[in-house]
Amino acid sequence: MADGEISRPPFLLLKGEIVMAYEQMLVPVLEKQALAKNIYRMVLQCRSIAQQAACGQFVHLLPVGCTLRRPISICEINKAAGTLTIVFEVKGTGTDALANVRAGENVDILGPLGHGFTILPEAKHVVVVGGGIGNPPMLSLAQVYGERATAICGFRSANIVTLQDEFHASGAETILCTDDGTAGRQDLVTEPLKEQLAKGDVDMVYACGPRPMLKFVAAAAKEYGVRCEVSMEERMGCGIGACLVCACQLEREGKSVMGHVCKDGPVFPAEEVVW
Amino acid sequence: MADGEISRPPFLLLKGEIVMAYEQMLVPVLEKQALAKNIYRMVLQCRSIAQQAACGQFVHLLPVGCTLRRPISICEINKAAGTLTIVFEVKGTGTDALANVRAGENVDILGPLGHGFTILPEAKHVVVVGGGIGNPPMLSLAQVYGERATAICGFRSANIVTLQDEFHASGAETILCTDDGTAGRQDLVTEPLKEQLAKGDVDMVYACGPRPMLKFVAAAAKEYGVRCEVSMEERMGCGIGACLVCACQLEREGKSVMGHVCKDGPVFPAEEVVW
Amino acid sequence: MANLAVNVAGVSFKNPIIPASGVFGYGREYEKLFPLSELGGIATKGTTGQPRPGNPAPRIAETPSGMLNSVGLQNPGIDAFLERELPNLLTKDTVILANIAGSTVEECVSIAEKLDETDVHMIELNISCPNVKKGGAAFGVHCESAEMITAAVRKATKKPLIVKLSPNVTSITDIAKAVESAGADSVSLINTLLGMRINIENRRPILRNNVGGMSGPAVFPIAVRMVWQVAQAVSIPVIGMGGVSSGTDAIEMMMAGASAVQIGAAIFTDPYAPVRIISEMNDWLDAHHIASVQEIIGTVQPW
Amino acid sequence: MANLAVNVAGVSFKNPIIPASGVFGYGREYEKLFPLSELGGIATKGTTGQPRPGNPAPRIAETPSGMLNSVGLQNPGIDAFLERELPNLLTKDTVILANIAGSTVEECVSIAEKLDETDVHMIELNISCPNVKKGGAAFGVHCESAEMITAAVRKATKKPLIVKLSPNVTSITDIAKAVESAGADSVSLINTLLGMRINIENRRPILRNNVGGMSGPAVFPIAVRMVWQVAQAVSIPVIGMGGVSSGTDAIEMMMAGASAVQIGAAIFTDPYAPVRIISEMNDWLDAHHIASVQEIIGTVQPW
Ligand SMILES: Cc1cc2nc3c(=O)[nH]c(=O)nc-3n(C[C@H](O)[C@H](O)[C@H](O)COP(=O)(O)OP(=O)(O)OC[C@H]3O[C@@H](n4cnc5c(N)ncnc54)[C@H](O)[C@@H]3O)c2cc1C
Ligand SMILES: Cc1cc2nc3c(=O)[nH]c(=O)nc-3n(C[C@H](O)[C@H](O)[C@H](O)COP(=O)(O)OP(=O)(O)OC[C@H]3O[C@@H](n4cnc5c(N)ncnc54)[C@H](O)[C@@H]3O)c2cc1C
Ligand SMILES: Cc1cc2nc3c(=O)[nH]c(=O)nc-3n(C[C@H](O)[C@H](O)[C@H](O)COP(=O)(O)O)c2cc1C
Ligand SMILES: Cc1cc2nc3c(=O)[nH]c(=O)nc-3n(C[C@H](O)[C@H](O)[C@H](O)COP(=O)(O)O)c2cc1C
Ligand code: FES
Ligand code: FES
Repeated sequence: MADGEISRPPFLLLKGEIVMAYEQMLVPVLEKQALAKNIYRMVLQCRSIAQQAACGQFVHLLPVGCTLRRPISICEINKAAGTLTIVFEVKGTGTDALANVRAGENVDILGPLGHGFTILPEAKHVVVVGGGIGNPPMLSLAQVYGERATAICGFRSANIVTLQDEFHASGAETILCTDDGTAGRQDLVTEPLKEQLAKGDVDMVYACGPRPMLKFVAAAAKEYGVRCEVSMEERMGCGIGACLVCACQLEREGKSVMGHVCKDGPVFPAEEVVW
Repeated sequence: MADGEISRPPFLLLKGEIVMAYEQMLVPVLEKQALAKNIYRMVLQCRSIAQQAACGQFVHLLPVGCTLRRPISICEINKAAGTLTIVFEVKGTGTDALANVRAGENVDILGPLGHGFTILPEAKHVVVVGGGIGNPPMLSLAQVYGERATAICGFRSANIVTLQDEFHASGAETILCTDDGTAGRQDLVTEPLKEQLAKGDVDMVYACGPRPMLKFVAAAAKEYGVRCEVSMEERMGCGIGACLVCACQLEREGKSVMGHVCKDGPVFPAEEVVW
Repeated sequence: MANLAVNVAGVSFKNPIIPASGVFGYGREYEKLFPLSELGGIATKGTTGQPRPGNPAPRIAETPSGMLNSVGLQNPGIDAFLERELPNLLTKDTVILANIAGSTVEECVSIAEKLDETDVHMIELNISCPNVKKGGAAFGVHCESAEMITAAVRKATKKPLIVKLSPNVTSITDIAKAVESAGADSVSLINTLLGMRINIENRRPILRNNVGGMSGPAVFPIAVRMVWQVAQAVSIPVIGMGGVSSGTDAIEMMMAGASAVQIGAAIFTDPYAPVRIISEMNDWLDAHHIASVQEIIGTVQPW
Repeated sequence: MANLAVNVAGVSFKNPIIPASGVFGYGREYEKLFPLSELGGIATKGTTGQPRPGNPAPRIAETPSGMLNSVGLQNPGIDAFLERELPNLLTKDTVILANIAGSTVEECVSIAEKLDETDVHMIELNISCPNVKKGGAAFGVHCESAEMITAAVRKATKKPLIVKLSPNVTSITDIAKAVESAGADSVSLINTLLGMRINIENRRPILRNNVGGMSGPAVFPIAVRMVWQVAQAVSIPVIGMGGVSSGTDAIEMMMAGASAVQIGAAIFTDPYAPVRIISEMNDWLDAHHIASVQEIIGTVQPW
């Protein structure tokens, strides 16, 4: 455990060894910045969680005053520094409380959670597609694949365009689109995606963003017969697969099954999702 | 309104003039110190509330995260500076939250409230008796009467003795008692009180402290035929007399009546209290 | 500026916000903070036939996002109310809802008869106070007694009659239908939920009355559910309350089916709560280009 | 170290803390955080005769100091439970309470018969889920149906039988007495209170099921009151739950009359809640020089 991290107190009665797949602890915020109006970036020092974290997983944060935790995707994983970066948008009371945490203060984290993206070590070309606040989790993928990745970053408008320097720094070819043309191409992400797919060399498409976008991305990948994984959202309770709150309808081997976003996901093969 | 104080926003619909007997606003904490373990002193900048405040009145503070306000007596009134001093002990969640407010931050205040002590401008000698956290409200009386006052300050033990410099500075003769003799006289406050009463020149006794102490003080004053006022406590809702939550049994002109600590009190003539 | 006016049982309110019975006294104390004419209406403290001293203190306890109270209907009695309070209230340019809290049918009827001769705008018959008992249970928890007392009071007055319902029941819609059939012009809900807290240090209930009524933000989801169910079950207007503490809460309550909204515990947290909520409702409606608050009543679309 | 052991209906628990049905699955996920043997017991997710997919999402909403859920009894069915989950749970050195949630008497009886042949320690019959309906109302809201289903399940098993009660009733003591007379060995309460939240932007209920069960700290005072009332009304032991989130909450629940305490929503806020609460209870007892937690059960002194 690194300096400043507070793992659970050794409960009086706690005996025996546990192999932890995830942990809950209080960890310090090393950096906090506003990237755009209502969009914040935070670097958390959490060595053991960072050690275990994989692209596409999420952390479950408890904002002060809330009963329920808030799931936030991991944006960057720095195993050497023992840090995770997250980027979130203020939507309601919980994310607002998180945005009020200052650098140096602690946040209550449970993670890493969920089933992340499948990394193909041999892949020659992958496309990562982010829409709005769905862009941050794509960054860790871009960082894994570097020049082998094409990152398509879609936003509504220039004022919420974020993380472009980081995407460029990852080495990925980065294509910026906005709905209103105020930055980059005026296009939906599916246009540049189809251009990439048309090249015929794409091994995998990864996507995170609004559900309608994911649906179009999945359809495009299917059209070109390319494997596709999407990151889904659902309201959560436990975040670890026990309470069955985060249900989502899946189709597996022709059968309809009830999956759970926190454990079976948040990343699903696009063909399993019932749109 | 002084700098830093935030009175209520001018509600869109609010028209017409109101003569305020009390106000609710956000006011800055100018100073905060721990006087003893779990006992804090705070100076609040609240010009208009200080202007109207009188000895024995209280303010109703809303700690962050609480549904109900917490009544705290006024300890010092500085009309020139536009400040009020309060001293409080951490007892539960609300006072704990108050204790976490830092100098420079705001607190939500409603005040000044209640019916304070009767000041006798012509009095030659008054005795003010405080027990434990009942001492702070006695300070403002000592400051009004100066050398005409004898202040009897009772505490359980030396480690919670507070405000002695301030009592001395007020000019009042100050007698310190502790239950265990670790500071001042080892005596209950009623011993020095009886000594003072025996002098025959006391015009009024004022007291604030635990109920059993108040009862003995009232009995002693009665024995010597001296007028006595006591400050009572009860759990509160509105704090202004509307909700009837803070009921206390009183006897007025031989009849039993239901009084309310927030409006009829917190200061009552000792003979009205049904012990 | 959206149009905030609503109409409940033929009575016009300038806006839907009404401080709830019991938290606002007769308005004198809050009038020192804001003009009572800002309010849609005022529900007065529950009135009994004779003066009542209420329960012994402590009468209040804090709970997570809420509170318990056991005031127990302390009030000066109907005659003092009519003489000392009502005339003053009627000058305030706001709708006055006189809340009746008798413990027998005769007592309620006699109070209603006296109110009928005044200029009070509406009567709110409280059949739900956890402390008003008749044969071991409040009138409001059984359909028969709820119907019976409503019918009796209905006969005693021509004033618009609101019946205030208890949430401590298996089916609040059954009770609502019973009082509707007995002639109520409106129902208001919810009164408080019965709760208890214990001081574990002295092993005594915090409230001297052992149990008390829970209200405040904690109960809001229960209130929204009950208002939604009742609004679908009856055709008389519903006045919603229970945990409303912001303009968006009030909007939510109205979308669930409330024609007006009462504010209780929130006023302890913020003495300006009623006027703040009116202002916040107006802001929300303006931001959403909704011309009149009436347009949102009962508009929730169930899945 | 205080003695934390309790006994409920003849079953010994090493401590009184039991994760509540529905929040803990079958323990597999929390076992990655702490050993299940730390717990007094585990109440398993409600089991039905056949696998059930549950309600559509969203199934959860936050409320002030609480939450609503509408999971709707998603579970793999009794046969999968017996085959895949129970054997593993029985190796964990903690008391297993198998929660039954059938929607007909026959279904409950058949599940109980199957459980009777296993080594499960106790059966908790849930007659209170707001989603399990029989002729329009849950079994648990009427004395007759509560008594009838309890008696039927009683005949089907020799296992200690706990009946889990609904708070959405006029008189929970009447229901408790009915199930006691029908042979229940214990009652557990409270299940969730029916509530609703609306997204005012799209005018839709937040839960896809429109309404859901409220739990968490907000309901704690209601749960304490009901546990206190029921503990006085019946002579079988009471298992208390509803909003317990700290060691002192658990102590308060036990002083109100609970012999053991279940933990629901608190585990979402803090996944270590059950073990933290055990530890906090121990600290409180030690600080108060109380040798055994059994000494505090039902010790509240009403005024
Ligand atoms: C796996 C996963 C990863 C996510 N990653 C990110 C991220 O990297 N950055 C980011 O900005 N947002 C992310 N989200 C969405 C984020 O969780 C919600 O915006 C947030 O929970 C809203 O909380 P709030 O208190 O601000 O809003 P409120 O509306 O006040 O929240 C009320 C309740 O609803 C839940 N809720 C509301 N919206 C969502 C939602 N879209 N998804 C899940 N729960 C919701 C909250 O968690 C809370 O329980 C992610 C969601 C999931 C499921
Ligand atoms: C008129 C008046 C003046 C007071 N002046 C002071 C003062 O100058 N300094 C000081 O330290 N304390 C003072 N008190 C007591 C102070 O109000 C309580 O200690 C405080 O409210 C406890 O709040 P809590 O959240 O810490 O405790 P909790 O036990 O968590 O409070 C729970 C609820 O009980 C109420 N409550 C608990 N104890 C009391 C009490 N003794 N009196 C009233 N309400 C109570 C709280 O306000 C709250 O609503 C005064 C009380 C009154 C009535
Ligand atoms: C201190 C207090 C006193 C109350 N007295 C009465 C009363 O006399 N008559 C009545 O009908 N309701 C009374 N109530 C109930 C409220 O009018 C209201 O129904 C309830 O508090 C729910 O609303 P809230 O959650 O906004 O507080 C009282 C509530 C409180 C908090
Ligand atoms: C997500 C969730 C699922 C639940 N599922 C069940 C269930 O299957 N069977 C049952 O008897 N109770 C179920 N409950 C109710 C809890 O067991 C418990 O009675 C209730 O939540 C009150 O406790 P709490 O306030 O500590 O959450 C569920 C509760 C939650 C929050
Ligand atoms: S959030 Fe509990 S199972 Fe997914
Ligand atoms: S606290 Fe409301 S009347 Fe005193």
